[in-house]
Amino acid sequence: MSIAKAQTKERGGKRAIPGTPVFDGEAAARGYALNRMCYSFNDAANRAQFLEDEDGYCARFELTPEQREAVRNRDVLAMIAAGGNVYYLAKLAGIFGLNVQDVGAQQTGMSVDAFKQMLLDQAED
Amino acid sequence: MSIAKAQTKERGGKRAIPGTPVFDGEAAARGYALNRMCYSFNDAANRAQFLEDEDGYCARFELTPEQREAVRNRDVLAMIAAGGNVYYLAKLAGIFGLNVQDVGAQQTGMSVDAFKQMLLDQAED
Amino acid sequence: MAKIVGGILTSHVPAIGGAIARGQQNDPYWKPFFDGFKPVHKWLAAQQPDVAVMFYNDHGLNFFLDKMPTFAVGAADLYRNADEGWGLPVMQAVGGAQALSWHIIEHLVGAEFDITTCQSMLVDHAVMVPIQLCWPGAQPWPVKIVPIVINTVQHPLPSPARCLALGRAVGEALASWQGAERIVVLGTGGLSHQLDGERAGFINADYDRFCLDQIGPNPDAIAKDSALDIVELAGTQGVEVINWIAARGAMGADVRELSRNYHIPISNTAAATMLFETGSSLRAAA
Amino acid sequence: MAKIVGGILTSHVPAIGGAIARGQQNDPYWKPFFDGFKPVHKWLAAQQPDVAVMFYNDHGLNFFLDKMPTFAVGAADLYRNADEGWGLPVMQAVGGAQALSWHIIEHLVGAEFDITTCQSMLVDHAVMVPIQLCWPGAQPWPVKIVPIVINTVQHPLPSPARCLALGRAVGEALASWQGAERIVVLGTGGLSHQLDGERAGFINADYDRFCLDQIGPNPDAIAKDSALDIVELAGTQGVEVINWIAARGAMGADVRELSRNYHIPISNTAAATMLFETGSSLRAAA
Ligand SMILES: [Fe+3]
Ligand SMILES: [Fe+3]
Repeated sequence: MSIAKAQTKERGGKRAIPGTPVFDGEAAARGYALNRMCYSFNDAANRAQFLEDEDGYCARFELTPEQREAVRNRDVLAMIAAGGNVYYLAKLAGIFGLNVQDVGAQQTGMSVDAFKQMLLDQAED
Repeated sequence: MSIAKAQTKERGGKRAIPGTPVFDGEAAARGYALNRMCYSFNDAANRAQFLEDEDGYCARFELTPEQREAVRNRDVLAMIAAGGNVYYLAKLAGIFGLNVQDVGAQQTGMSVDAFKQMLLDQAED
Repeated sequence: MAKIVGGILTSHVPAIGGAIARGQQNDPYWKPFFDGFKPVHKWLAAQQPDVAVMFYNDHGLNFFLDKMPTFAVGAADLYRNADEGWGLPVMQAVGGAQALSWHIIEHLVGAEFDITTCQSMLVDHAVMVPIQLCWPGAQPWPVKIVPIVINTVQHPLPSPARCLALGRAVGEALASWQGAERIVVLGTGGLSHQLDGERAGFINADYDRFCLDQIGPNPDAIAKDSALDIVELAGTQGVEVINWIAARGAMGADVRELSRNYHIPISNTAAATMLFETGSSLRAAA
Repeated sequence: MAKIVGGILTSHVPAIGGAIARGQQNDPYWKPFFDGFKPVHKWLAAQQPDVAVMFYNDHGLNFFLDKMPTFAVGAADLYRNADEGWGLPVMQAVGGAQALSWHIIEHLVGAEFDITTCQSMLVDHAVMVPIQLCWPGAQPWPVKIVPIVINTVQHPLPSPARCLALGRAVGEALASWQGAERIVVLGTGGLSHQLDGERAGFINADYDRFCLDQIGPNPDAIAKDSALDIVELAGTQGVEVINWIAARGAMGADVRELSRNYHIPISNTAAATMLFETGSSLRAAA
């Protein structure tokens, strides 16, 4: 195959792919509380409880201060830095009414319209 | 190794070991409700609820009539025939105050004392 | 004797489920994707499979990090769908081909695949969206399923080569199944997309074309890369193509491509659909 | 560099936990079993391991049939014990060697073992009884653990040969771990016993002697039998000896037996304890 792989760097012996979180054991250990809270949002009653009392809900799941701050700021990159995994975070984003384009726009620093246009611009035909 | 294996028979293409339940997929599919109920007995509150209202508790876990009958009769071989697995059934036996010698005695048709003596008699020295 | 009639590979983007719920199949945004299923519908109507063996990844509905299997195989007689937290309607449950599940499990463990068996399991959009795409409006669903779940969430992921080997072992199990079922193999997920990080929105049409061209005749060419290679080439969620690789393995050595569709974008994803006839059905037709 | 100091193989019968809770170690019924730990205590006091890698089977505390892994590896920093339903006191939680867990997981998945990773996990008597036996009265427990769980509940079980291969792969991971820990390998369960069916109470001292004689110098001799062979030879729960086989694999090629104890009966079980010095510690002493 002729596709050249993007430049990768080693970081602490681990392969790093720019702009691309790899949810490995280290991230998972850091993020467990946050991901566990997000997993609970499969249940509508839990989503309602979170919306009613965000502080209490986050405290119940023992979020770290870094995780709590990231959730308070609806800051997806900070959630990922705190060990969040996007498969679980997507359920939290849903509570805030954010879809994956909104989340993508936030992470790339684009407007949502610009992010959507960027996606459309990748069409081949 | 010089140990001769006990005689085995084929039953429906599957290996049968006399007097020895093999908890395979067929047994597991048959026994799911009973095993699920028994798994719930890790929780003391559930054990108490079962003791308070055995009928209601069994109904809640949707035991099959065969399983319900076996539980009603405290009949371990019948529970196994209904798909029960001893790792889970042991938790139910615990509720009835039966230990593994009691359960062994019942299945082998011995008195508990005779079963215990049989175990002791297998000592080597 | 059971017969593997063919295979279907498709994206499973949740937004597709939303579009179906809203009846937007012919909207300009959606039509290029949904049109890709026309040959699939025609082929399914002719082939009438009874069972779908589905390779996919769970997205945090049935599995959490407390018990995250590399490979899981369902062994239930019914699989319920459930609320995933972002508003997709909950679909009708789908029946399980339970005896076939146990046959596959026996074969896989015998072949040294260390699977997790799931006698009760919720199935998410990665199962329900492809079923809706294949059998739109059908109630009850016309197939029973054997769900086979591959970890794409928690690294280390299984290597693509291991996924291909898993699929091939499933194919061996299907070939030795004595039931009369007509079996279709499904692989769901991909193609290139990335939801997270500063590279969110990444799509790699060149790599996707490579996958579309190779998955039929030469899946080993895709499977030779590591999972992290594919993360880099296809995006963090584009690695879901390992579900396609496993499904391709289960189709057997010889396949013939009957249709393909590729469209950018559906939501954040390069969406694709492929339909294959398998060697055994080719022989039957010959 | 980490060092594998040795290995301990022991039965984990729940009743042992009850005897410890009641302080019956010197009762005539129990003394022949507990005395087998005297050399283990002396050796542990000299070796001072920091980490125990424990191979065992769960008895329906952490795993149910909805998600039953063939092999599971813990990756938590703390493992709680809990009520199992038959009256054993709940023991103090034991710390997890979390970074080592992930190192092992990376190695195992890379070596094509399809493990389930468990970032939260309850540990049952198969962990807590051996820990109490090895470190009686110690609070907090002087070791952190890496729990590795093998399915002995739901057939098909992994083949004994696969369990030995798993253990050997864990041994490779330990050999490449760059931490400074002193590591002891534990395998718990067995020997021959059967709780269920008309053959309940079955014990096979001949087969147990074979296992005790071969597990050190020639574990492949035990691992060549199928899991069903071992069910027949050792009883339905005697098949827990596959935990011993895996643990033996993790000890490395060369071991020297330091002590052994075998006693019939403890509860329904032929109870046994073995202590091994490993090749690396032999070399260090030479
Ligand atoms: Fe997906
Ligand atoms: Fe046990």
